[in-house]
Amino acid sequence: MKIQLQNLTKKFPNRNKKAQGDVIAVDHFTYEIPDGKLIGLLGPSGCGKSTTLNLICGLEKPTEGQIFFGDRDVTKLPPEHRGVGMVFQNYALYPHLSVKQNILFPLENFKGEQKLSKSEMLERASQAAGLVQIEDLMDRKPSELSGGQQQRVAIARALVKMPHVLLLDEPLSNLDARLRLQTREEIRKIQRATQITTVFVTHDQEEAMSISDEIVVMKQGVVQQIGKPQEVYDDPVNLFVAKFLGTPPINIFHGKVQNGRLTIGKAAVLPVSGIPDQEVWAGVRPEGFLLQEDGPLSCSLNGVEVMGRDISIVSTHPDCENTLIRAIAGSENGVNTASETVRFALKPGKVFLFDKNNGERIREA
Amino acid sequence: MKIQLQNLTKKFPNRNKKAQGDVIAVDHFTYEIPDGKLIGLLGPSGCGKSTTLNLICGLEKPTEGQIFFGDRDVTKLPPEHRGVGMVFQNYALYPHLSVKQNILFPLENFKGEQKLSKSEMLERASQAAGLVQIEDLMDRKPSELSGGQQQRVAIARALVKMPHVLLLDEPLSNLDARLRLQTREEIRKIQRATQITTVFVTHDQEEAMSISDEIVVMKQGVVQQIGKPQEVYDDPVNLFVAKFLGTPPINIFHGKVQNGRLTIGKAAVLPVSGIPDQEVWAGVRPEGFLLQEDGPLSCSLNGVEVMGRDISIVSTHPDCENTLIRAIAGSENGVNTASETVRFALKPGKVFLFDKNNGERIREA
Amino acid sequence: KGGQKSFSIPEQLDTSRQYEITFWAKNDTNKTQTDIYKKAITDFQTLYPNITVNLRLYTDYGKIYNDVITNIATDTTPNVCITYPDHIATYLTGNSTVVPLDGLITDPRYGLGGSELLFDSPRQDEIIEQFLEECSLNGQIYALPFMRSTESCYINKTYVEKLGYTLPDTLTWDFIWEVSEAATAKDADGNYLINGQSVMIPFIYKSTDNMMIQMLKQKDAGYASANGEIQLFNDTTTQLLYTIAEHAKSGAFSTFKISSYPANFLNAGQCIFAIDSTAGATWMGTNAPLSDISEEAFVDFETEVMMIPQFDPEHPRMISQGPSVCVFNKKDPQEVLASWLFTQYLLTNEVQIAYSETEGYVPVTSKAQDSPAYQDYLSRCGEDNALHYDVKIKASRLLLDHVDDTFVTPVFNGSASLRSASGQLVEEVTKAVRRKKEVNAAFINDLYDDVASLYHLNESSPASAGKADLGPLPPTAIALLSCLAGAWVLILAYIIRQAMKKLRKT
Amino acid sequence: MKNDNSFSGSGKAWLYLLPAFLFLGVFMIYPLIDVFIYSFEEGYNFASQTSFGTGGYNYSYVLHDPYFLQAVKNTFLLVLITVPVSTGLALLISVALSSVKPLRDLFQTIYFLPYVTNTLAVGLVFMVLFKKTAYSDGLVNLLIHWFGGSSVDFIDGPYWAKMTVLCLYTIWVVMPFKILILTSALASVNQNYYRAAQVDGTSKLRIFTRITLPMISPMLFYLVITGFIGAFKAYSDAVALFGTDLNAAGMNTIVGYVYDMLYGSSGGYPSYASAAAILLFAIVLTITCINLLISRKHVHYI
Amino acid sequence: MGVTMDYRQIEKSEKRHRRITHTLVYILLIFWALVVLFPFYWMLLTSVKSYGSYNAERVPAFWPISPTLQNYADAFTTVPLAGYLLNTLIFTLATTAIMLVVITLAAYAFARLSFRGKNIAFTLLLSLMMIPNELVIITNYATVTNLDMRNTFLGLILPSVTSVFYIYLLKENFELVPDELYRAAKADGTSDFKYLWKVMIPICKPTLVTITILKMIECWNSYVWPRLVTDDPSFYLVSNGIQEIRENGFGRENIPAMMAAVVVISVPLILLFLVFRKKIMEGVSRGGTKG
Ligand SMILES: Nc1ncnc2c1ncn2[C@@H]1O[C@H](COP(=O)(O)OP(=O)(O)OP(=O)(O)O)[C@@H](O)[C@H]1O
Ligand SMILES: Nc1ncnc2c1ncn2[C@@H]1O[C@H](COP(=O)(O)OP(=O)(O)OP(=O)(O)O)[C@@H](O)[C@H]1O
Ligand SMILES: [Mg+2]
Ligand SMILES: [Mg+2]
Repeated sequence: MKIQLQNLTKKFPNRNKKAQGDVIAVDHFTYEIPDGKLIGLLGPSGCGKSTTLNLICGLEKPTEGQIFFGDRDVTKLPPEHRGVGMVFQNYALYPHLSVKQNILFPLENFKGEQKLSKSEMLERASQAAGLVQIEDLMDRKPSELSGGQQQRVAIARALVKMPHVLLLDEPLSNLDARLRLQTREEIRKIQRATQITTVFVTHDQEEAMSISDEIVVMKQGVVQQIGKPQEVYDDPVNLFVAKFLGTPPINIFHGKVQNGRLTIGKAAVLPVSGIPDQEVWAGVRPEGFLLQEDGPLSCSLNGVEVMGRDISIVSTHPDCENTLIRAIAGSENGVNTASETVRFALKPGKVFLFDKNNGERIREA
Repeated sequence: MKIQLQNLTKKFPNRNKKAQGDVIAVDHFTYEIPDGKLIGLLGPSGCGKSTTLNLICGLEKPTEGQIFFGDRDVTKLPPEHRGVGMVFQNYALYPHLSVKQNILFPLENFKGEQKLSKSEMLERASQAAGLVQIEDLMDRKPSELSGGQQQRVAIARALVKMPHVLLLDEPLSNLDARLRLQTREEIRKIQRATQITTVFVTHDQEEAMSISDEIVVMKQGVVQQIGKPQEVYDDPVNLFVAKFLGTPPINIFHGKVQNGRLTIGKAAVLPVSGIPDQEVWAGVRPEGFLLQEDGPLSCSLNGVEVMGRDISIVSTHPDCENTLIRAIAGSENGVNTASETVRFALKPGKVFLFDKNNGERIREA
Repeated sequence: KGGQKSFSIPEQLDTSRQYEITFWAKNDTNKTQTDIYKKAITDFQTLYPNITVNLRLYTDYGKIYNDVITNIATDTTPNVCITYPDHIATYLTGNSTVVPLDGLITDPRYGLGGSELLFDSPRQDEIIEQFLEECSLNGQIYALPFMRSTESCYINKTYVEKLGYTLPDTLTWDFIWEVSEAATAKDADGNYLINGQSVMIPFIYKSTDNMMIQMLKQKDAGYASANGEIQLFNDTTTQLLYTIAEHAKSGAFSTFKISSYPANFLNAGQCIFAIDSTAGATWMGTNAPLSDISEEAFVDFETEVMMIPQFDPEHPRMISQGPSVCVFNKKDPQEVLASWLFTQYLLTNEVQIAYSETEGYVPVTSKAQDSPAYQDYLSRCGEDNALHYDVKIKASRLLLDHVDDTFVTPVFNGSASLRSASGQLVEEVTKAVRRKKEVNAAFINDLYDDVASLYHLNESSPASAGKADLGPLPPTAIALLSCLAGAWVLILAYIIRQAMKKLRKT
Repeated sequence: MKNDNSFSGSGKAWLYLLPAFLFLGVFMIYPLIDVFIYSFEEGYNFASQTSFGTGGYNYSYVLHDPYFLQAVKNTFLLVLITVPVSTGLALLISVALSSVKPLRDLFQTIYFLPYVTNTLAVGLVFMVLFKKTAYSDGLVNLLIHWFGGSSVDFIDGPYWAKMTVLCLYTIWVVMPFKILILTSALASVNQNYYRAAQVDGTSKLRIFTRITLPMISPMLFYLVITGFIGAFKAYSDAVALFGTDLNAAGMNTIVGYVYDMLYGSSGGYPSYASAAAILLFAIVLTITCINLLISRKHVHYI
Repeated sequence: MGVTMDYRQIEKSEKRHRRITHTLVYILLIFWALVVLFPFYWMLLTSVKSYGSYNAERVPAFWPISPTLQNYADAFTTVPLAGYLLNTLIFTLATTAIMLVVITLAAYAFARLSFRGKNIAFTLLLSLMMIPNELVIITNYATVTNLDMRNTFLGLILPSVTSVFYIYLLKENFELVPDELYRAAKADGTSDFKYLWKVMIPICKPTLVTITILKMIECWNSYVWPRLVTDDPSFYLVSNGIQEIRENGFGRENIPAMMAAVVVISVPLILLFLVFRKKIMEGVSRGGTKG
């Protein structure tokens, strides 16, 4: 089922004595979520992701705007009739029910033709429990589970009823890498197989990018960019999106375009075409640095961090916004940690220029 | 302050009707946490990480074993006298207090010489709030915060009192990448500056490895390996540790050692020395694959995933335990996605052999 | 076993020390009674500045009794209290609770009319003998009478005559029943012929205790012996109950407990014969100074006050009732002496006359009765409808004239219960016919059993009587006990099972 | 850091309990012991403070006394009728109350009013409403007439009529407390669970039975236990309606029986009163124990 | 899942459903409101009737024919009601304050601390609820007398400063506070007492306010005990006043005067309730914690 959000806005009354006006949690969000796709919702903490999910599932009433499921306006439909499944950021497991009862709970709500026999229910429940590997915990109460286990129960509970629309609010935040990967792939697999339209909130951009069909980047309630993950990564529309995606984050330099060249400090680091002379923000992805003995960008070396398969070269530069510049290189690259400076060349496709005033992207002609 | 754990064991009564015996959440954990270090506690969901923290801070009484802070046995000391700071996995903010009051709360507990004046307290609180960027939210109640904002308040609350021992249970799980990185660096900085002995639970091995002085890998309550992060990554003691560390995870092949060579399927992929002929598990790190037109290991290519700065080559092999083999290469590497197979050579330092029976590491002579 | 030591009077009232004494009094029908108590206290305190009297008012003798009982156990009894002789009998079961007054009364200096008194108290022979007699138990005097009254019948003479009867000199039961029956005739609309109203209860008795007691006395039938043997349940009683039932059935008779104050009905023209205490006389009649009902409801009629109905008009019998005062024992004899002085003060003419003028009460001393002030009061009968309200003064006269025809019931520990029981018989029978139940021998039998056990008449004095053989447990009790036992067996079984489970687990 | 192991655990807890136990000890337990002793002293007399022996005669007497048995029967009936009815009704009203917004405050205030007033006064009003006099049948009978019934004397009439009034009055009196407790219990249920259940498509009824009820079960259970105990201790309600002579009215309760025995004429029968009281204590204790055992299964603490 | 859903239909039936339940709910609420209010109306009505017209009323009237405020005037003049009110205020405030401390400590011990014999102690405590007041009052009277506390505020107050009912109620509420907060507070270095004071009490404030008000009302209306231990009018409470007014007027039960007194005495309580209603009804918010 495709979901249309039209001008969706949600305001909360403010409490902050100093600030005034409402907290605008979601601000005129318009977007058509294609049928059967998995959408990743990304953004910094407090940008309105959970609120958006709450609006879609009907737990919050929008201050403005409409929501359509398919062609039908569901803006005023109470949540229990929307047929959505949801994993809450805080799990919201029923504390008085065992894990099994928690998972069975949505199934027991089915009415009419949908109604399942007891054994079918159990079957479905244990299947869902299997997906997230909690078969051993079926008789425990939520309070006797670890954080990750609780989260897995919440996922099983959302999946078990095979909803029309699946909303996942940071469903994997408490899982370890392996389980996270596994679960995320299970979710992806189920989603692909059942074509349930899914919205997946995560702060982990790698996660978002690897499983989403499209990602939506939000900031303070306002959508910044929507697109295929790699497109957004490779072609951010503004400084915020560029900064937001990528770990380690993009490195931002004070730069100048002078005579068709980007200069950082005194060094002309990259030729750019079709951009009038002006001050700019220059963003360089960590993998945009090439270790080069005679590279134009000279930074003072702080150290090298090893991160499993890669090394991260940590350095500083007076014109860099980031306190530390991180450049990623394969761990086979040797860096002389004794030396004081390190010199880089920049890969053109990994460098983006942004307007100094509003942070909008400046594209080469 | 150094912390000594001696034979620390915690059992919970079991609820599972089928299984019997207690749940052993922590099993004879002995370890001396060096003074002023930051220790990362890693392990799959439910392995006993939170329980270990609870034992250290005194919220749970150990079933067995002892805990020393410095030279003092604190096993029976109630938590409020241990002088620890803790961030809970579920935040545990006081719902009736505003953010500011939540952060001030631990300071108000100070007695005697430690006691602070009102203005000092406010100073400290706003400093702590600044670290996690929640200055704007000081007057809100926890229920009016997003998940990530709540988590940040919890961190501020733990840091504000400058405890002797800092315990952090997945403190960053709900933060976006940028904030996560920032906060983790702030924590690291504070820890370095104040030399507070810190235990940091995280499921994110990258996080653990990048900020920990030492990491502890646990499995079902039992410690598997303790050591410097890179050492553990580069030299896992068993299959579990090897599998647990690294994203994407290590790729495990059914292998054989024959005549000093490791063979996978029919192909002899790597020379090994000093290992008697036997069946083994061969683990290859994703970055251990070298794209080579004539490499010995031939896999059927499934696709290529782009993950920002890297590409991940997804393939399958009949002798591989993992459903999918993931090999990581720089995104500058071109892969012919039209071709059906892809051939790899293996980097020797990235391949580990394990006993087929118990998963213990088999080392070359 | 309780016994009362006789009290030895101190040589001299110690005026150097302050004494505080508590006086528990009852004010029943009239606000001015409170003022009279208060005035008496102020006057007394001016005479004896070192004695302070704390007044505590009750509206119910029963409450005083309950509180005294409670306070006997904690040794915090009041010093002086208004009471019924019945109650004193119970107080006496305690050790040295109530001071026997014989010694005090006769003491030449502080006794009645004693030389050291600062006020004019009556001599012993100036107290009406019968009244003082009522206050003696086992040969000793334990109280002084304070006021006396009796019952009288307040009659709507107009209606009696309208029905074609003339009042005899002395009322008889037969006459009352007959007139009452006659008054129950109704017209076609269901209104009573006699008053044209929808309500008419020709005969209402306020205190059914007294009704039964007086009827029995008039018939010379058994009620109780002096030593506490109960004779209430006899054939005469049964006979009387049958009569009462018969008239209750026709609607000719009702009681206060079932209907309401007789005065309200009488004044509204809804009752012809209202029998109530003379102490309630100010409420009775067309011109009653006190009334529960509003002006509009009053009906004009001629009110007659007569002696209660008799079986033998030649030898009328009526009850004597009214509060007495007793003194409680204290450690300090001086305190007791102070209490005694105050008690005596209540018998002075001022107090006696003032109080008796509030209602149809009669002073208990001849000194007061014969005093010019009181005689003047009596003689001005009907001068106004307030202080000299004729019905009230007539009611007082009734007792003054018939002191010799009064009687009191024997007093023993439990006599109060017996009184209640005799009233209860009348109430129950009346209620039963209203509920259309048959009043027959079986009913009466059950009634006697019920009432006897209700008032514990079978074991009037638990301290002296031993255990009775109670026979086998009734089935309900057995059911109750076995339920309890069964429940505990189950609970214990459950707990043990739980414990076993836990044991097995570890 | 100061180590004060010695002061943790039991010691501290008992310190917290000390004031309560002190007061309870002096004003509840000590009198109870007193009563217990009385109950075995045969024929104890308050005034003289003497008895004629010790033994079980008091119990035997009380168990033989038809008025006691009547009181037991009345009390049981009262408990069995009023506790479930009032708790159920209070639950219904509280749920209704929390499901509406407009006028909620007004209703809440109104419902609490009975708690504030003197029960004696309200008892009188009830009596006026139900009593049949020579003049009028009373308001309730008027209503019964309207619906075509014939009038009943509720105050002096047949047993069931009196019991009905007593039950109605008792329910009326206990409702405000129950509504108060239940509405605040309902309000304190974490909204998150409702949200989760709603998203799961749960019907209102099921949310009520599966989420709300278990969540408020501790409070509900509190009301049941205290309701039982309260109803077993009923006395003043009956007095307000039927006057002090409850035995005669056949409407006595166990506590009323105890009270009458204590203060009855002839100096009271404290030993019988004590025996009856101890029996009452045993009955209520039993029922509370059963309640507690049941609650272990059905009450959910979070 | 291929179930087509007609949202318009659902929305419509939902709306109708809601309207029906709303109507039913309001009918129920109004019905009960009437049941509750009627006796009050009756009380007010009676209180403005004169003694005579009340007694003359054969068939109860639903409307005052000639209302009078005389009864209210009487309430203040026939007995020193103002003085009684002051006594009652002192008694009520003191009793409630002490009780709050005592029961909070006890409830906390039962709800949060673990100690040997807790279950037994609690069952014992519960069983104390079963002792009817009528039973212990005589012994208590003896105790208070022996302590020489008759006619003192102490004697009035002390026996009612504990209430098992409220300990139980509070304990149940304390137990609803999530365990995590206790753990967090402990880790923050908070002592048990401080946790009780700074976390438990604020979170359970609605219950505490409820208990306070219930207890105040109880004290305000308490009658049997105050009457027993005081025979000095300078210690009388308003309930004694009601009784006096009821009996004083004409010796017989002066119901209208008594009703007026009851109304006068109830007004402070009703005001109290109105002022604190919001606080009482405030739900315990447990926002900040998961699960
Ligand atoms: N109160 C309890 N009763 C029974 N079992 C418990 C209880 N608390 C924890 N456990 C179990 O103990 C084990 C360890 O729990 P713990 O919370 O320490 O895990 P963890 O390592 O923190 O996991 P996560 O990363 O998912 O939070 C788990 O299997 C959990 O289910
Ligand atoms: N009930 C509320 N009252 C006031 N403000 C609120 C309320 N709920 C949320 N907010 C604010 O609205 C904004 C958006 O909140 P939301 O929960 O949607 O964030 P989020 O994107 O889910 O963040 P996170 O990743 O930290 O969970 C935040 O600034 C939050 O503080
Ligand atoms: Mg969120
Ligand atoms: Mg955990």
